Amino acid sequence: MAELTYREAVIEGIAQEMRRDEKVVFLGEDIGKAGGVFKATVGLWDEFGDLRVRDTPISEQAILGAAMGAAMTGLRPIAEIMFSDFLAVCWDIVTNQIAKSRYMTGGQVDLPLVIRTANGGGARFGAQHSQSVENWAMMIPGIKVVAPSTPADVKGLLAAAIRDPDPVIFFEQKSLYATKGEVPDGEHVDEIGKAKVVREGDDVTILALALMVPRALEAAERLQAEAGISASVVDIRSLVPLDTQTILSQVKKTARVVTVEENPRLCGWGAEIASIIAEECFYDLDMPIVRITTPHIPLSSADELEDAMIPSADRIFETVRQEVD
Amino acid sequence: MAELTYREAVIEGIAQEMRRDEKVVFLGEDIGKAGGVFKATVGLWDEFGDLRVRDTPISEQAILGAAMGAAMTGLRPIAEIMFSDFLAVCWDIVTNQIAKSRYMTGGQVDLPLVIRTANGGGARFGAQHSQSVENWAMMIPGIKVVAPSTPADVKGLLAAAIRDPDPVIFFEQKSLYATKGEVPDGEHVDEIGKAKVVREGDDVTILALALMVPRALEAAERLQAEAGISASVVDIRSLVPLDTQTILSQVKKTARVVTVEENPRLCGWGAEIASIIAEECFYDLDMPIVRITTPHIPLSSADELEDAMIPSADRIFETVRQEVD
Amino acid sequence: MAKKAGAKKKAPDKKAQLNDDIGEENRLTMWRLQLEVRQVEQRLHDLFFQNLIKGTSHLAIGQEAISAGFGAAMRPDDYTFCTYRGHAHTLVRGASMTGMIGELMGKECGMLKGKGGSMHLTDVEHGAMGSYAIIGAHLPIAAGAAWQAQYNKTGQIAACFFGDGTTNIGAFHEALNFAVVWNLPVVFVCENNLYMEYTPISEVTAVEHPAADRACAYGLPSIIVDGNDADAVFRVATTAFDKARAGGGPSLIEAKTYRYSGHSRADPATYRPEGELEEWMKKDPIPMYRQRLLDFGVKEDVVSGIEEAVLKAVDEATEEAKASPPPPLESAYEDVWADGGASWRN
Amino acid sequence: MAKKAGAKKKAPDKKAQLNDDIGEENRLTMWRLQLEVRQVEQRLHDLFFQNLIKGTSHLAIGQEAISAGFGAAMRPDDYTFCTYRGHAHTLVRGASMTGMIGELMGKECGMLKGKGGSMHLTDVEHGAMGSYAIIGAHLPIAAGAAWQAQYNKTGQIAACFFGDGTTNIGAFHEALNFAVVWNLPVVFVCENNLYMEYTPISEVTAVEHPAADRACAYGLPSIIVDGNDADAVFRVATTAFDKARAGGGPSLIEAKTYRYSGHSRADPATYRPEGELEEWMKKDPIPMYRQRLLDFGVKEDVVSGIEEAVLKAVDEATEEAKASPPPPLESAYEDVWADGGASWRN
Ligand SMILES: Cc1ncc(C[n+]2csc(CCOP(=O)(O)OP(=O)(O)O)c2C)c(N)n1
Ligand SMILES: Cc1ncc(C[n+]2csc(CCOP(=O)(O)OP(=O)(O)O)c2C)c(N)n1
Ligand SMILES: [Mg+2]
Ligand SMILES: [Mg+2]
Repeated sequence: MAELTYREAVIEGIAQEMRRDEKVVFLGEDIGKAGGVFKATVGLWDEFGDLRVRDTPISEQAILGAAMGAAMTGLRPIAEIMFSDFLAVCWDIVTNQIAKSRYMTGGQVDLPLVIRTANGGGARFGAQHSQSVENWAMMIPGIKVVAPSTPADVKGLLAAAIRDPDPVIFFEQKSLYATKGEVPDGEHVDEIGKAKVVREGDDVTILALALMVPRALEAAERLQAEAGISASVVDIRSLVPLDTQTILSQVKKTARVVTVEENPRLCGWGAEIASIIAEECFYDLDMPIVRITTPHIPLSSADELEDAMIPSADRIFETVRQEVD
Repeated sequence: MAELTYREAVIEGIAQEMRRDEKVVFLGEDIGKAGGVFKATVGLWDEFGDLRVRDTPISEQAILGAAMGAAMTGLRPIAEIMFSDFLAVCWDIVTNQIAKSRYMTGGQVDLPLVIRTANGGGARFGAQHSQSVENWAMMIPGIKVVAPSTPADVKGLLAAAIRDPDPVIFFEQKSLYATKGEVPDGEHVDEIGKAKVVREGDDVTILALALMVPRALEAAERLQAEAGISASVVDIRSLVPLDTQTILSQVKKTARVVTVEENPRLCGWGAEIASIIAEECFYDLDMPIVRITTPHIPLSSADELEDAMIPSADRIFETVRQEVD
Repeated sequence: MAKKAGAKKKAPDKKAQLNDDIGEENRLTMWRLQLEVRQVEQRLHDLFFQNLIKGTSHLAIGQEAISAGFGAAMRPDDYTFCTYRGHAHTLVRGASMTGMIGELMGKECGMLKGKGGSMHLTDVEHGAMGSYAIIGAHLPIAAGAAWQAQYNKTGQIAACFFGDGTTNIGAFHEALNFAVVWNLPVVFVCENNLYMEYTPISEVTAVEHPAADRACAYGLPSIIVDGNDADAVFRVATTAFDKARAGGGPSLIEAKTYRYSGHSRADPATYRPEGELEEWMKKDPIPMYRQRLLDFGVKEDVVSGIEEAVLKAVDEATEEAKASPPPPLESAYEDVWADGGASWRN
Repeated sequence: MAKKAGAKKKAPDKKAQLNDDIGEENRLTMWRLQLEVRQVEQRLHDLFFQNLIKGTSHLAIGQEAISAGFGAAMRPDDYTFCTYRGHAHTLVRGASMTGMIGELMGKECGMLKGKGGSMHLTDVEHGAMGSYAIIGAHLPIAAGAAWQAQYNKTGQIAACFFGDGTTNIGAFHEALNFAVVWNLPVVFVCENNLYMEYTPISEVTAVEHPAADRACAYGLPSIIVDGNDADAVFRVATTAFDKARAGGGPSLIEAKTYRYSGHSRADPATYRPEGELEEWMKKDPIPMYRQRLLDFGVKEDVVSGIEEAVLKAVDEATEEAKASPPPPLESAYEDVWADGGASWRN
């Protein structure tokens, strides 16, 4: 096991797959010579060269269109969209083209491609560079949606995404890039579609994703220590496919559930999961399903305001303590 | 009261407001001389002329960008995006620009504009021209979202949207264009943010929007006649602002609730409303919250396949009967 | 490369001979392809009026010389990307008529199993990589297929067809710049039929030739070709394909043409100035090409033999499609994912 | 209109005089504006290193002659649209320095109340209609503001500033075509500083002059100006504004320049070839303009008086901004809607 940062794990995941498979190619803005604006692609251009790691113009529709055309004809492209907010400028290619083409053609085309993108807030970048848009992706039939919270998951799930025969949007939380964690040595490939119970508990289940996972864990420790509440924490890891088995079994066990999501409130993934629970585990529940979300408001740039919006460990702690009482 | 079609109500709503206010201008593809591909703008160019009803190139980013710039500087533009699927090609202007600019500027800019668009399935147009994307819009903080089910609501809510000081996306269901209904004579302006109880019942509340409203009503009649189940039907009409008062009071009254939505399953508006109910009315419920949705699959073009996907009166009837039992 | 070709010529040019650079075999192929497109589309038109086809469809009647000329110049392993007005481009690659007619009728035998319909015709086996119904999207996608060919050094090219109206959308610009910067073997073909849906292209475009006058923005030569003359199209196609295969990068070609029917089946095309259709009917590519073959000395019975064979094939395909059942309902739950299913949860 | 202006001139051109077509008043204004931009940005830079500013910011040090030249040529009621690299364009319209510095510090006195930050500076009262942080978006938005001016016959123009990298995104193309077709009074200004973020523009662009070589695609003349010479910029701006106000439609102008710092504060700019920065430092617009004023006979104490006044203003603004409290938490729930609130339900 080596200790890597989240950003180093991105590099390792890509490099591992590019070494293994010549069909894996990588394109995006400033990803090559410059190593990416988040330094999450440093060294790839040096190792794999101009033909496999390609800098592009500022043309997101061309980036994803090219990735799609290449995937349809036999390559396995990884495309970077620098900030997830920019998915809006190429949303047609994602939602109308990539997500639908296999189905519309009666299964004729394969689309093995990965869209990597820096998601989420916390960097004081303001409303156009801080959004959590994993719910945008979850809402579209035909794309898989992955969002890791640890370096090990980054490497393993990114490798799995690259090997996946279907299109995957891979959300990297930009505030996590500098965080560190143990990553298995050697080839590491995880499985998409499996949630992870990262803390076992009896009284309440906290469902979290990406940046919300460490915050939920911190809250869970405090709940135990300060309020004697024993919380399960589930790292959802993948929104599509969704591991409802793991989620529902925790919910049944604890009879109480709180979701913690960074995307703004309306039609977030928490709503989807809450609605599944309300339909399928209704009689197992002891308490209303509580959602903790970023409020339905664009994000501010000032530290205090941004911090007040994105769910914090404090807010999770307070909310759970109050509700579980 | 005159009987109008849904499409005629669009024309009347726009014409009423353009007559009243010189600042109202209208732009889009083929909306002018040709009267629109759904014939929902016939006659406006003749009455208001080239300067107020403007045909555009196939440039959706330019259409919405121009609408935004004009709104910021004093006009009240109505922009047509021909099919709601095409919102994907101008999604940046909707979500990153129009929705966020008032907030990001600390309230400095007004954005009184309306985006009209033909939404939904039933016309055998295939997956890129049939989507229900009202959940895409609901998910973005900073835009109001309206979707009428009757000609009277089309006229009244469209007029209200045009007068509204905030950006509104106005979803017209394309399969409803030919339907007819009574529309009040003279000036007719409704209020955005009010749901309507279109059928009172005691046993279960069916929450529906747009095309799902007539289907829910048909199902409710059959539930009464064939199963003795008395169903309330609520036409939600506006997703943002959401009339939770009306919705929750019906749910409390009937203790059972079913949502019927045309958008595909994951992160649909039904999920949001279900999660609100599961949090706020949990102890009032006698039964799990049931969602009826288009499955999480792109839409097919063949009649039989398309009809099997979009919730029908039959499916609503069967589901409610089974669940309420 | 034809640069700003002048007025249309009715007769083949003086030096042209049956067995010149194009040759008899290619000409008979183009004759057959033009007929296939025309006959299938007329059949589709009839089937609509019998209410056997639902939804929408966009005919290219009048524009057949473009698909035929490019189609005949392509290698079997080349890629075609086209639009909702894509029956023609899909057919000329050798796609099944039954699969096409069946698809529009929403039958199980449809080439997309009834899931795509008229606007999404695709036949990957024949290199027809899809019909795209959102304006502009397929230009960068075609560039991506060309990237694969370049990366794997396969010598394939991607041909990408679109309308005049498409030149005003952002994806057009991104794709052209991208393809030039990466020097990709992709040939962009604008079929300028003078209209977007109902609005004349001249009313919404800053330049006279929507594609050719934009070539300068990408450092490409301006190329205009008579889109009603299959031979002229074939020549311009061959030149562009050769250049692309030789590593010379992309081309942008504007083919001047006209559609005889409305934009889609809902459109009676009342917006056209009087006499415009009639003028263009005089330049109908099909009788013109027929006459050319006869002038070249091809026997009448060869020419009409192809006509009859095509008609027979269309008749047979129609009957096959009619006889096919609708797709089974379970099929709606297939092929969202590579595993064949549609499940988003466990 | 300067067409493909040749090499940069250090000295004013022979016929130029202090009171020529530009005149002393405008020149002193441009001197002040250039200094304001330079001083404020240097201050922002310092405040970052004191950790008083979080987030990101994009300086235009080296590019000041462009904002100053255009700013001085604008009418008070004209509109400016710019990018995340927008301190300059916002300041030259007369926006408050305190509001700007405070905004970057996330203070209550910020011009956006701490909600937008460096990338979204806006001062509607002064015609600064916003800084846009998604590449390309503001070009069509600027066209929309120009449409308002045209519709209401106000004689206003919209000036829209963006970088070289922006010329490769779809919205650029849509906005240019749209503005020409509608003949809108909007002036598009590409500040070509040779780089997108870290990638040289020449590596990702099909033509040499990313904006000027695209003008042909919209039937517009190709215009290149020395973006380090405020006088040259002023002249080209005046010509374009006059044309737009007279109903002559849009212009596209490419201003050649260079940014001295990295793309954003995170960027040490190691990707630059050695000596490039040094070459451009020789053409620094500020000492060059200072010398020009002296050559024209403006007194040293007038020139330095302006320098001192600007520095004093920046100092005062800095202190004011430091003294301002952070925005109250409740303010996060304000101004989503016109009613001042953020409620999505009743
Ligand atoms: C992004 C987008 N905008 C609008 C449409 C609606 N639409 C379909 S075809 C068409 C006209 C296209 O004109 P052109 O490119 O000239 O092709 P043609 O139909 O003439 O072959 C339009 C506007 C669309 N499909 N996609
Ligand atoms: C759609 C989009 N893609 C990418 C980015 C990230 N980005 C921000 S600035 C920039 C470079 C812009 O270069 P240029 O237009 O030359 O402007 P400059 O920064 O040089 O002033 C990029 C790629 C963005 N903000 N928006
Ligand atoms: Mg056309
Ligand atoms: Mg630049």
